[in-house]
Amino acid sequence: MSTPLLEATGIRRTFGHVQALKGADFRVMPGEIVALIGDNGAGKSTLVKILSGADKPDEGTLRVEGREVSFTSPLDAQECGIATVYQDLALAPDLTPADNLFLGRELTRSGFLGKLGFLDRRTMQRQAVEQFSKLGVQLKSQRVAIASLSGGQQQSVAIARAAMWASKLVILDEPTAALGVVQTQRVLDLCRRVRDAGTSVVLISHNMPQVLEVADRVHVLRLGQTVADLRAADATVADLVREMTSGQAKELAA
Amino acid sequence: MSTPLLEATGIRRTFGHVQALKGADFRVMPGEIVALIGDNGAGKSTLVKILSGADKPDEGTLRVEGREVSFTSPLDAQECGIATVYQDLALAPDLTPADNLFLGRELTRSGFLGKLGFLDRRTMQRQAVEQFSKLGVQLKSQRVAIASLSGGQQQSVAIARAAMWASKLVILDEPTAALGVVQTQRVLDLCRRVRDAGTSVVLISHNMPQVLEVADRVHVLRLGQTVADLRAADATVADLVREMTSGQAKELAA
Amino acid sequence: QEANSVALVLGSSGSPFYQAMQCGAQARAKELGLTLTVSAADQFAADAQIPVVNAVTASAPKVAAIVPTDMQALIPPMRELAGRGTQVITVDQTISDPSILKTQVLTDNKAGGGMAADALAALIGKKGKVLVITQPPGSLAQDAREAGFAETLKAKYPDIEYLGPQYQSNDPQRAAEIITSTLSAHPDLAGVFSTNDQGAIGAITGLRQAGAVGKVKMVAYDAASAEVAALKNGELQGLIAQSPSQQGAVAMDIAAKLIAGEAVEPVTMAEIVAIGADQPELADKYEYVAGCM
Amino acid sequence: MSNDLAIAPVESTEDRLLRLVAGGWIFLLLLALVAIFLVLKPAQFGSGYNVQQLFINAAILLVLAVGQTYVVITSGIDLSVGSVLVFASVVSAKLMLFLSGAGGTTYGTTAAGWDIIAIGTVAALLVGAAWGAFNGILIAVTKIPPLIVTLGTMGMALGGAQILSGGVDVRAMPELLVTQVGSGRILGIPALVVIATVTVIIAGIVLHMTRFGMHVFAVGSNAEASRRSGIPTMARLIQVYAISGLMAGIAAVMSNARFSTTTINGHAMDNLATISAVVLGGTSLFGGVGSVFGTVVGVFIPIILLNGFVILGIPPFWQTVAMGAVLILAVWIDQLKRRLRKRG
Amino acid sequence: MSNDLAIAPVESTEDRLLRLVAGGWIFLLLLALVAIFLVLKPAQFGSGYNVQQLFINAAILLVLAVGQTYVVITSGIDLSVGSVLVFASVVSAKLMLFLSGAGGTTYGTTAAGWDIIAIGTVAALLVGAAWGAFNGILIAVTKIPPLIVTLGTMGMALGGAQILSGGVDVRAMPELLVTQVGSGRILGIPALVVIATVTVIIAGIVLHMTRFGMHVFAVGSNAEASRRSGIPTMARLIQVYAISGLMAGIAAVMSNARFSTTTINGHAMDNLATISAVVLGGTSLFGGVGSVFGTVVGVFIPIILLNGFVILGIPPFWQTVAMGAVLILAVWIDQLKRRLRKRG
Ligand SMILES: Nc1ncnc2c1ncn2[C@@H]1O[C@H](COP(=O)(O)OP(=O)(O)OP(=O)(O)O)[C@@H](O)[C@H]1O
Ligand SMILES: Nc1ncnc2c1ncn2[C@@H]1O[C@H](COP(=O)(O)OP(=O)(O)OP(=O)(O)O)[C@@H](O)[C@H]1O
Ligand SMILES: [Mg+2]
Ligand SMILES: [Mg+2]
Repeated sequence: MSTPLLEATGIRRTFGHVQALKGADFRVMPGEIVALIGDNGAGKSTLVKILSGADKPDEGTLRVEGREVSFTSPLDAQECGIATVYQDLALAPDLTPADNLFLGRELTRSGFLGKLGFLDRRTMQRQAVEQFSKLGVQLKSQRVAIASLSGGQQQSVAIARAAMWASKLVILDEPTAALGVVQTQRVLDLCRRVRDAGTSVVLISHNMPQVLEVADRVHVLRLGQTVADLRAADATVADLVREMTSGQAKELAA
Repeated sequence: MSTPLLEATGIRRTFGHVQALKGADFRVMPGEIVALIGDNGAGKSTLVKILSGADKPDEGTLRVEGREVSFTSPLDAQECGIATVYQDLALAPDLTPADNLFLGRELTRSGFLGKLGFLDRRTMQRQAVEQFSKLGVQLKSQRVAIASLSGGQQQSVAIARAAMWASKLVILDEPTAALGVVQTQRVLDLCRRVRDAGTSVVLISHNMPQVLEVADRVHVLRLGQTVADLRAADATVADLVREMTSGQAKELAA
Repeated sequence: QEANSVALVLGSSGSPFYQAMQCGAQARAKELGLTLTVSAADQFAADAQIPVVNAVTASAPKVAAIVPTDMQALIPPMRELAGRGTQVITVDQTISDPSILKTQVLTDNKAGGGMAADALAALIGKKGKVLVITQPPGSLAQDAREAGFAETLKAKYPDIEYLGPQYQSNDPQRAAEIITSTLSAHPDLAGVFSTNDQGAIGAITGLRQAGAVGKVKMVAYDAASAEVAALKNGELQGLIAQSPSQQGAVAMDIAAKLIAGEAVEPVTMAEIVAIGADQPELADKYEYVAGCM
Repeated sequence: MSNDLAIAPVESTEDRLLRLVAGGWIFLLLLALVAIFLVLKPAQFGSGYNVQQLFINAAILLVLAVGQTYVVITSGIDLSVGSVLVFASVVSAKLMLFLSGAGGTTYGTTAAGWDIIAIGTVAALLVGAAWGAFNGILIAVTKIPPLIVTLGTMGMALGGAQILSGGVDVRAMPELLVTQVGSGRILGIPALVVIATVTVIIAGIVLHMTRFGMHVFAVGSNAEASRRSGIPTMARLIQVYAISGLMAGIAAVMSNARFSTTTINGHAMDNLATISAVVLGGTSLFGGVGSVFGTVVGVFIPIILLNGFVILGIPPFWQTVAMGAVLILAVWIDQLKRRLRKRG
Repeated sequence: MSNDLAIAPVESTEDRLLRLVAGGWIFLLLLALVAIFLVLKPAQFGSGYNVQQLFINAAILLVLAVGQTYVVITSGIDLSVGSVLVFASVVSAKLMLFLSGAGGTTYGTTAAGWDIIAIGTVAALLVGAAWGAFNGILIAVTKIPPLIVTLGTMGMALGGAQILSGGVDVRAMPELLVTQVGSGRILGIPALVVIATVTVIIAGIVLHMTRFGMHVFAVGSNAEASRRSGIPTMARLIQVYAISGLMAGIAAVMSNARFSTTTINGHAMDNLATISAVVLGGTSLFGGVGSVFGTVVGVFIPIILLNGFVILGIPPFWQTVAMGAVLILAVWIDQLKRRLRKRG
């Protein structure tokens, strides 16, 4: 077995009285799509933030390609080739879609002006239009603030952003939650395309058929702990639901 | 045919250069579940806000039980028995789940203190706990601010709120987008239960199988216009997708 | 601009002293047939006053009487004013380069501070602890009053222990806090000198609050209504008063002379009087009233 | 999980207390300050006299700051409180002087009875509330940022007071007002302190225990959500600013009684003083979070500091520096402790 | 739909201009004010002298307000600008006085050369930037609300200036500074105006055209999103407050040159004046939106108002009232027009 691209072991994270993660483990191999599933409040988003350097675990270790790392900021994760779509999107609502796409990685002009940090808005704008149309994102205007876009449009921008910058791993926290049918299909296609190009994908979703359709492996969290790690080909929706809720299955039936 | 519970005709709404709705029609009959579907940016949420009194149309008429109405505030819609879960949830992030549940409809104590507007926190808290457990909402603490709950938990609170207060019509704008499998099932059950009790439901969702599973009728918006109104029993997922995207089907295939 | 136009720029708007000066000037200007325009910035500070002086310069009056809020910062704008054909005089305060002025109506604030020291010393038997309540430093007149007070104490009253100044920015609330707190630290406080009216109002309140009225002797600058009433009620024992309305009137007399081309004295000293508790009629005479408003 | 709910279905009294004491750590800081001054200068700082003076000195600011608390919780700001106080005090004093006949037994006072004082008081409250409502209407209806609106009315109210008074403090106050309210006592407690305490308690109860108070928090937390929930957000905003104005009106009467004159030039710093007290007390400038109790603590901190500094004989310039430093330090400690508590 | 993208793939110059002129309607209001005063008093208001004075009077405030614009766009606020100006001017003046030998040819000046002036200038800039960075560090690292931090440093810097100067203004400035910078001209334009213009233009270009400027907007729009995008938000905040401090340092040198004395008791209102200029100019107090051009317009409105009022001979009290009213009115008109345009 090859070294995992990203591996997290024994991750704990507590907020006040709430233990969001109590020793969760997680692993992504190179070139695979891993689905991360679990009930609401299971700790998926918290884990994602830790994997992306946006939050720090109270305990536990992270390894990238076998090397132990400690992400002190999202920049560290970015430098390891990890890009993330957060569940709460993390966009700057007053900026345009193009500005958001390049946030933190703005293009500067060539030459002296570039050294001074002058933006190359023209190129950014052009690349943004390309990227959006590649993903089928439809924006009636490129120049409005993100805040005035529909929920699905905002989500599309966030996904376009992550797809553009990930070199090794894209993490998508419920990326299709607000998307239309066409856009959802495009995102799933994107996952496959990205995987086929050698970049791994972590996908969080509550849509089990979708999970089984696209994922290679399914990782289940329950109450902040890892409870299962299944090959998607071998699993059924019923299996997944049982793992996520086990112990609550009866309650569900009631 | 009986009078529609709520009927909207020729609704237009423009934001700057963007025409979100260009003469959309919509109708809910008493005791039915209507799904409202459409691509991202089709204008669904804008329509929902207009139906709930949270936004005013530039043109068009609204009728409740045959009477023409003009909602100048969400209160007007509430008084007609309409309660809504907005796509952006509309919760007060600093308040507790219970406070949010009763927002705008706080319970006051009996007697003189009640006249003075003193809150009956004890009863509100008790009823909140009941309502949450009815919906299977699991909150690790009742006393934290909503802002610290997970996306799904927040959505559950918003749904519990709408379910609690609707007497004639519940409008749910992508209510299950962030919900886990169990919770999603509960919301769909809730829709049916509510319908069976005589309250109509408008459900917005991008999940076509879900739509067909629960809805009696499906209403399709495209680019701000009503393009189809189908009986769910007669429709297939492919039909719905075609209606939503027609003209783009080829592009999708490409 | 009319041949008899006169501008008066006050130190700040909304202080009883300058209101009284404005009324005095307006009454005399009417008698003399002068067209008087009064303006002021909302604070007693050079950066606030200079734009006002600039605007007055733009309206080109024949004579401008100015209360400069800084002896140095106001020189360039006033030189500009003089250079554009307006005859410039200063009232109450002055600038360190009098060459551009036709005349100055001056108050010797330092001497006033000294008079306060003498008055207070007499009241407390030339011994004991005394405190000064004044504005934070940077305000010329107030600084001079405190300095005059301190120097006189040092020179003439070795048995008086000077506790130093405490500051309030035109805030009677703060002045009251300072008095009550000082009384906690020094229950044997003998006297207080306040360099302006807002400080005095607060200080009297503090003394009243502490039940120390009469026990702690108090002298205050200015003769605002509240101070005059307090003097008559025995809540403070001495006032150092000027006559702002008279200063305003004198300024108008000088302006009329300048317009008529008559000669004027280079310096007119405005009077300062010390008013004791036994001179209520004198207090009435000097009370800062703005009857014209 | 659902038994988690069962364990604590209803907020315990202890919890509610804890929530009320939102500025809990600031309170400890206040106690620490008191302890330090007590150790250094027990006789002077701890004397009954000194403690009483501290309360009297805090009274007027407390009333203003409580109104400001309401405003800040709605994520607003009221810069006009000091000017509205001045305006209301001028109107009230002028009216009482106009209605009064004979002079009082002391100079600068009138013999006006309680009837006239009542009229003057009502006038101050009405005028204050009217300015506040004017702020509120502009903010709620026209959506102009509160900072701009209240900066504007700050100038308008002060200018208005100067026009009404001619820039000269009103000559005479009712003697009864000065002696009975300004320096008087009720059951041995200074009347000003009684007024402030009652006002603060009522304001605290309304904010934390009534539906109106809940709406104030909701509007500050998410105005759009509140509107969609059927809360009349505009009315609430107008009411909140009217309350702040009303408080300024009450403070105006207290100020007239205390200083026995209007103090036209004396309230320029009231806005920053109250805002910093509110924030010191743990109320968020972003709205939605706050408590009256915290504000009370926030008012006392600078007053106790000044008192302690004067008693210790710290030079005035250093007082300014130290006051600024303590302000930052206080909020910092609060932040640290909160973060610790959150991490648990 | 996707051809929609094709139609306007790149922002046109016209659009960018429109976005830059965010405070567009306020600009029209400014023009209207100018027109009214010109009609009423053409000779006085429109004179070359007066126009020049307007610019000179605006110069110092412009520099301060531009720094404030950066701060407000990050959804912060800097109350300390005036005090930092005073502190920097005292440090600079003291240092130059210390280094100077003989007195100048006119009263109260020194014969210090350009070398000493350069040292004094650098000192002012460094000291200003240091105070700003201190603000920024406290705000970024300890997460204390900017209002509290800068309220604290406002007191600390002013107290510090008073301690350094002993409360006495430093009145001996280098003669060259006063004559060449304070009253001097470059190509016929007052030097102070040149300095302000250059500063404003550079600040505008940096804000609207560079990556740093983009980060400033991003941090103000959503700090957490910016952090997650890899923007060093803490560093940016520190830099922004340092820029505001630096601007106060530049303004300090200009102030020393102009007034030929430090002005310890002045500048108390600079913070509110700059904040209201920034907001008048269309910058949102909630951050993420704003422009330097708008701020420039916002600075001129009160200056032109005061000038016009004095020339018209409007009594001071009424000026205070009118200024407050115009402030509200200006923002209101802006809001109305924006809403119209949005509905458009
Ligand atoms: N900043 C925070 N402060 C306090 N509690 C938090 C915070 N973030 C998360 N939690 C708590 O941690 C738990 C896990 O949250 P998390 O968002 O990771 O769940 P999730 O699995 O992503 O759920 P969902 O499917 O609803 O998105 C929840 O109970 C939540 O309330
Ligand atoms: N406040 C607003 N200002 C400007 N444009 C808006 C505003 N609200 C909505 N729009 C625009 O109107 C169109 C319809 O938006 P709406 O939110 O109704 O779509 P939707 O059908 O709900 O999409 P989704 O499925 O993504 O939620 C979009 O193009 C959106 O950008
Ligand atoms: Mg999540
Ligand atoms: Mg929507």
